[in-house]
Amino acid sequence: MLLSVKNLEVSYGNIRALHGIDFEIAEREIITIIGANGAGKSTTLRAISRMVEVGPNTSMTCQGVDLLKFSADKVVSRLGVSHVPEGRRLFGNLTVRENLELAAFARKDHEGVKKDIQQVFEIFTRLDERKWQKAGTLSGGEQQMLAVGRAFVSGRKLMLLDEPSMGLAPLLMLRVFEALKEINQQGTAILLVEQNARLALKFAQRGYVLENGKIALKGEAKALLEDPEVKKAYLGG
Amino acid sequence: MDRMPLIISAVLHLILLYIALHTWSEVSDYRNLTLRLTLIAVLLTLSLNIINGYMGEFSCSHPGFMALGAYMGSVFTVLLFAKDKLFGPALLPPELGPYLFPLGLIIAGLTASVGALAIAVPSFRTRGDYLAIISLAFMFIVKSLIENLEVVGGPRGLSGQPNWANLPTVFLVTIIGVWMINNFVTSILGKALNAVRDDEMAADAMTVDTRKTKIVAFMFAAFWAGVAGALFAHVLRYVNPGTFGIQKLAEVLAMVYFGGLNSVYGSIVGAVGIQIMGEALRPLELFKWILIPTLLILVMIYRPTGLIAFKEFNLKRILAPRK
Amino acid sequence: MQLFLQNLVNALQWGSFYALIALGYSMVYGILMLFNFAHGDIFMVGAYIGFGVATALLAIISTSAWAAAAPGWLVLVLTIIISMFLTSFVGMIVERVGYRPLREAPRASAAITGLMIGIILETGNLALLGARRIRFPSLIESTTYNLGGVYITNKKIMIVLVSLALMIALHQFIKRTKWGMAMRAMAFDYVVVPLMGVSINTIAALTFAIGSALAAAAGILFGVAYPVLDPYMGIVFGWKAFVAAILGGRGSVLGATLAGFLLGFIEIFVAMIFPSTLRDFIAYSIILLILVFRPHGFFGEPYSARLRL
Amino acid sequence: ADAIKIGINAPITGDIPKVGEGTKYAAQMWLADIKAAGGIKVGDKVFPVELVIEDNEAKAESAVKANTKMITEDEVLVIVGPQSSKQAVPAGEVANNYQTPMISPWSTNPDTTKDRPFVFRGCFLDPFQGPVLANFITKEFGFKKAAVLYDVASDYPKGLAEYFKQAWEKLHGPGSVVAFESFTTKDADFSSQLAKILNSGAEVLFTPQYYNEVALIVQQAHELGWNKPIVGSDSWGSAETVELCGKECYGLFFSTHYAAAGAKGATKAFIERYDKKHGYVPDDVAALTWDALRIVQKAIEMCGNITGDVKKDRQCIRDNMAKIKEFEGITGKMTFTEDGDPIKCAVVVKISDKGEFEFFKSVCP
Amino acid sequence: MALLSVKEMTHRFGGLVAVNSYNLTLEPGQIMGLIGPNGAGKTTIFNLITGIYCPTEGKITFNGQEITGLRPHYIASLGLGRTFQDLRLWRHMTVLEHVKMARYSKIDYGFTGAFLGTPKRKKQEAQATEVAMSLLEMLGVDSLADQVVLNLPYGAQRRVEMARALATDPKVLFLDEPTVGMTPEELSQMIQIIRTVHQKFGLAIFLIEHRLKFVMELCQRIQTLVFGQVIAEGNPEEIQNNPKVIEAYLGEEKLD
Ligand SMILES: Nc1ncnc2c1ncn2[C@@H]1O[C@H](COP(=O)(O)OP(=O)(O)OP(=O)(O)O)[C@@H](O)[C@H]1O
Ligand SMILES: Nc1ncnc2c1ncn2[C@@H]1O[C@H](COP(=O)(O)OP(=O)(O)OP(=O)(O)O)[C@@H](O)[C@H]1O
Ligand SMILES: CC(C)C[C@H](N)C(=O)O
Ligand SMILES: [Mg+2]
Ligand SMILES: [Mg+2]
Repeated sequence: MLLSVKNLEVSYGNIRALHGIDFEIAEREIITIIGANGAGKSTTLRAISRMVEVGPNTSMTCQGVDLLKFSADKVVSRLGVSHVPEGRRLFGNLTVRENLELAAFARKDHEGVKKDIQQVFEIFTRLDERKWQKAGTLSGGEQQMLAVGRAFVSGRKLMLLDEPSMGLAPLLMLRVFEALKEINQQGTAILLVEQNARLALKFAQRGYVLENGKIALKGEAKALLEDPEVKKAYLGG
Repeated sequence: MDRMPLIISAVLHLILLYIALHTWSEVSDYRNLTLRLTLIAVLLTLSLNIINGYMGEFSCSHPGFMALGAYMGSVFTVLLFAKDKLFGPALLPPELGPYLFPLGLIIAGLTASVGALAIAVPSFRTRGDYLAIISLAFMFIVKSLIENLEVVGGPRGLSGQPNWANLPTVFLVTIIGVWMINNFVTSILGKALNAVRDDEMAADAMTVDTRKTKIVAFMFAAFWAGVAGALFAHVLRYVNPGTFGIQKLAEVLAMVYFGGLNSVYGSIVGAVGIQIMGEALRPLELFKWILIPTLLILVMIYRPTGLIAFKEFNLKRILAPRK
Repeated sequence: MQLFLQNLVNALQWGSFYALIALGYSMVYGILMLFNFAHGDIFMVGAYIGFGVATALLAIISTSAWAAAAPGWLVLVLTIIISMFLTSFVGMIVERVGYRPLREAPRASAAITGLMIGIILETGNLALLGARRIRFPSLIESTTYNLGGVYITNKKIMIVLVSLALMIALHQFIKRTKWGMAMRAMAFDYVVVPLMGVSINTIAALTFAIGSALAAAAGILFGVAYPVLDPYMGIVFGWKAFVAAILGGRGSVLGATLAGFLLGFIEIFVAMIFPSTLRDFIAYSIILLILVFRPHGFFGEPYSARLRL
Repeated sequence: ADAIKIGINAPITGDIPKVGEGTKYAAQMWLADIKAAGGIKVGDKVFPVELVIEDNEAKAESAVKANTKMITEDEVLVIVGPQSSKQAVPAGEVANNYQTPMISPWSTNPDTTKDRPFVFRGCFLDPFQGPVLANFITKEFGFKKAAVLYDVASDYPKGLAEYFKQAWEKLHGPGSVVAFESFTTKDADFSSQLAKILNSGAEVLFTPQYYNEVALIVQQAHELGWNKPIVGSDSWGSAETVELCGKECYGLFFSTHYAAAGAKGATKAFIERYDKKHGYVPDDVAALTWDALRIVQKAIEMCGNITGDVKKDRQCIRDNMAKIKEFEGITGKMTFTEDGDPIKCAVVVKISDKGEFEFFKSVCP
Repeated sequence: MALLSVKEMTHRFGGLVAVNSYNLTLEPGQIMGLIGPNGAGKTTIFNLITGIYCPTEGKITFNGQEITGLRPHYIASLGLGRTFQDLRLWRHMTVLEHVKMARYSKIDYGFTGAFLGTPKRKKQEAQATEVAMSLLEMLGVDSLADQVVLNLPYGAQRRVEMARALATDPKVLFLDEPTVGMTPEELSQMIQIIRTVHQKFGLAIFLIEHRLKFVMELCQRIQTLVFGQVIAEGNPEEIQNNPKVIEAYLGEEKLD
């Protein structure tokens, strides 16, 4: 297993957001976690990338080592787990290129970095044209591409994606997902969190349904798409 | 509880409080002085909390407002009612003085309010850090202005204020101040400060007149700072411009943030706490100034918005019989 | 004309200090969004450390024969380098105890912490070294050149040059290196910085270290120009640097530099033209007016960061 | 018998801690003497003495608070301090209101004692010092045009600068003070003002500044090409002046309360004793504090009886203090005027080539 | 006469033309939709009409009165209520305080009332509370009245924002992506809510959305904006089949 999470618990102050969930991801796999607002999807991703503290009984292993031993920046630089946060969060004052270079901050293989950045520009040709533009002035879709590109450069084992479709026009959304497919084919496992459950389940191989901080359902993505409960609650009848 | 008894009960409690304070301060004039300065600090802290806590601006101008009030109040009383080196004999019979003293305080407050326009107007266009600098500049301007005004003694200061700021007066003014400020911050006009702080654009879109809100906040806060300044001048019976500088600023800021933002309680606790610590730790001499800051740092670390932040001052709840 | 030129020279030197201190201030302010009210006192500590280092170096020189040949400027350069290094640790300690625990807290709280750390540094100095003021050793012989009635000293030239060199070095560091890039990124949105594999703590500590090192350099240059040190010497500089850093616009090296020099120029020239009692009054009125008409400083973004509550 | 309590109001922290230190050390030396003698002998009883030292943080309001505390809480009989006029003027008001005798050793501003029967001082006044210096410069150098550089935000320099200007213009006509330049407390760069002064054609620069600023002013003046005399006032009278200023200050003159170098008799004994204990020559403030305490001691002794009734004892001490005639202090002979000011001679001191304060001449009223 | 009309409105940010010659007529009670790719200038149009920005060119009239360049709080008090794309709630205020705050312009107890607490103030505050509570009830969040919004789930926050906008007594309601981040279930609830308030208050509604299902179901007319320019305007049917719209915005495959 690439990543396996056991009994993940997270609290914000005295509000418990996740009540002990388990899941795992294999190499090169695409899985998705769907759920309503506030179900705890983003929290799950934040827990993996060590942006929030987890409860005492939680255990997470990544590529066989204890993930909890790493700090947030080391999860990226040592374990190759990258995270595309909710709302993109680009560095608007840096240029497109600088955003990508920063993502390679901890990497020592300069040749590799160069190659990866080049590849990002190949996947997202729009970004290539805008290399020297400040990221803050990109349109929403371009920003999402750059956010994905950044994660592509910073870590290639596993990519955590938090609602990449949010606020994107339908056309752009498709383009981003096509790129994600391509990245996956190059060997990166993907953990996708989405509001847009239909899209997510079409895209992923397996899925988990999160409800109020607990896993309510899990299974093959195709099966979930057909599941009447899921249909009713998340796919709009 | 219905209305009348609440007022009566409040008044009774205040009388009790006054009696307690009075008795305590009878022991020595030093206690009396400390008490009066503490009450003034409460007023000052609370008025700063209106801007820094309720409206969320980092204003550094309070010593300036205080100075305006202190000087205006002093000029009023000294010119009219006291024989003095600077202004010569009293213009009005000094017996009248104590009755007109409240008028003097109001004039002092209003002067500070007018001064506050110098910050309120720029605050339409800029916020946060830049406004902090504007307010800091204002403070330096006021200080330098007074230093250059020979009529009020320049850097040498102004003395000879009549001894009218006795404990009952200071107590009463502080109570009125706390009451009015509390009234204000619980009204919709006052809550608008919070709205402007948390999201100005949303406030605007929800019909809140943000400019009016800012002007009122600055002027109202400055008014009480001015009143506090005038009281301060009459308690010490001497003021000089040097008093209203960076040190004073650090002091009030510490009180506001120590006690707690956006909270009437907090300001009372902050002002009283720091004032008492300052006096009680006198024997430590130098080390007092290591201990108090350390304490404040700890408060900031463990309670970043201050000891009692975001707590509404609810008279009913305080006075209601506890079950 | 001659008076004007003389004052121009003076203003350059005076502005260098403001600019150099404002830079350190602006680093912390721009990147961590903190009002580091302790910065003025770090400048003071830097000057004292410089004093200690210089005294020690002079002692070494006086005892060993081979070192006695060391020229004054070498001692000065060594003093600056060693003190910058040492003071950067002071900055890192301040960050560690005073600011790191408050990273999630409202900015104003951190400002208060800074204020308090400043008081502790001042009082600590007083407690440690006693009430006497200290004379900074004169490391280089002062020579005065008379250029057509304008007096320039070698110290003045040196101070302006060293300051400019440090400013350019900082600018290059921030623009060209990946550390600088990380700092700029952090200035924009520090929450997601770890997701790039960059440790926030490292960058924050580095920021403080650089800021403090600059303050130390300023402290030593100050000691060379105005050789009287006292524990409260940093207060006024701290607040003026605060003014300059923000006037320059958030996180802008160029802005802070310009604003620092501007402040120096205003002070010197106002005193030249007007009665000098009115200096503060006029100088701050000018600043107030600048901000009224340019509400975001020189290079500030059109939004100003709110106090997070 | 109950101990006699004496309050000391001194700036232990704040801007001028050195002054606080000198005050404290002098007071402790005095106390040690008293202790050795078992106390102060009043009439036929010997009273132990207790010092209450309060820090005024070099702030006016703290000085007021400290005085109120010592008077009403500690019930001291008499207060020595505060030192600088900034604190002494407001604090004197408190002492006078509470009818507690107070003597400020060092405050030279007239307002400190004016119309305050309970307030005394141990030094001469600025209206005296200003003309002394003006006359001295005129006689000694024969100059006609003077420049003044002073801190406008601090009452002592500002007051003295003005008295000097008055006196100078009286001697040489209006406009003879060709530059009257100011700065603000904590400034370190005076180049702009000095450039103006250089340009004004002044023949001498008078600067009534504290010792730390003296060093900077003198050095910067020299760097700007000033090579004429610079004259100072009693605020220069600290060992630190030379320590901070170094060679730059050699050969300059200032007026003060006593000259340490070449002192004789009791003054010399005091200096040596202080130096031995604390490792430096005492500043004038320490000497004046010493004198003030001895005046207090004398007044207490003259009382003949300490009743334990604080009010009565205070009145008695005040009355006797006012009566003191020809008191032989280490800073000169003192007799108080109506206002409680001693008529004392000023000393003009030259900073020698060894950096010592050399007695140059003495000017008596 | 139209309730709200915008004529030839243009807005530039520096060199960028964010909105170009934009026209709009909105009749009372009409529900109008605005769609378009990210960055097309939709939010900017809202900000221009509600006075947050002042248009570079053009004229906006509401109820026969020209409102171009007036201050936003005044425009809002005339009857233009809105919500924000990125939920602009006041972090430290309770739900009830939010809604009461929107009654600001309806309050006239003045400073005497604010400082001294007159009976008039008591009465008006009580009225405001009453109005607020009834709105909260209508949106099903009355049980949260005393909670600070920061701690509420997202869906509840959206409702609070809606209640707040309604409390200004709007005649036109501007909704900027009201369903961002909602599940289909929540989405249908939101449709219900919008229908209810539309009927109950007889509001005109102008809304921005990316969720086509939502737009098509609610709106009577739709404008499509691309690069600050309206490329198509019509009823849902026409828009869905307009080739220009498909090319620039919808794409070939229709999702959702
Ligand atoms: N910083 C925070 N402080 C307090 N509570 C939080 C914080 N972040 C999230 N929560 C709470 O934790 C729960 C889970 O939130 P999370 O953001 O993980 O949900 P989500 O499934 O990603 O929702 P969305 O679809 O809105 O992104 C929610 O109840 C939320 O209110
Ligand atoms: N204050 C501003 N200053 C400069 N440019 C701005 C500003 N606000 C918006 N823009 C630019 O104007 C264009 C239109 O932005 P707007 O927010 O109106 O788009 P939108 O249609 O609402 O997009 P989305 O669907 O992503 O919300 C964008 O290119 C944006 O970058
Ligand atoms: C500077 C010192 C000599 C004190 C001065 N005499 C004063 O009155 O403040
Ligand atoms: Mg989420
Ligand atoms: Mg938008």
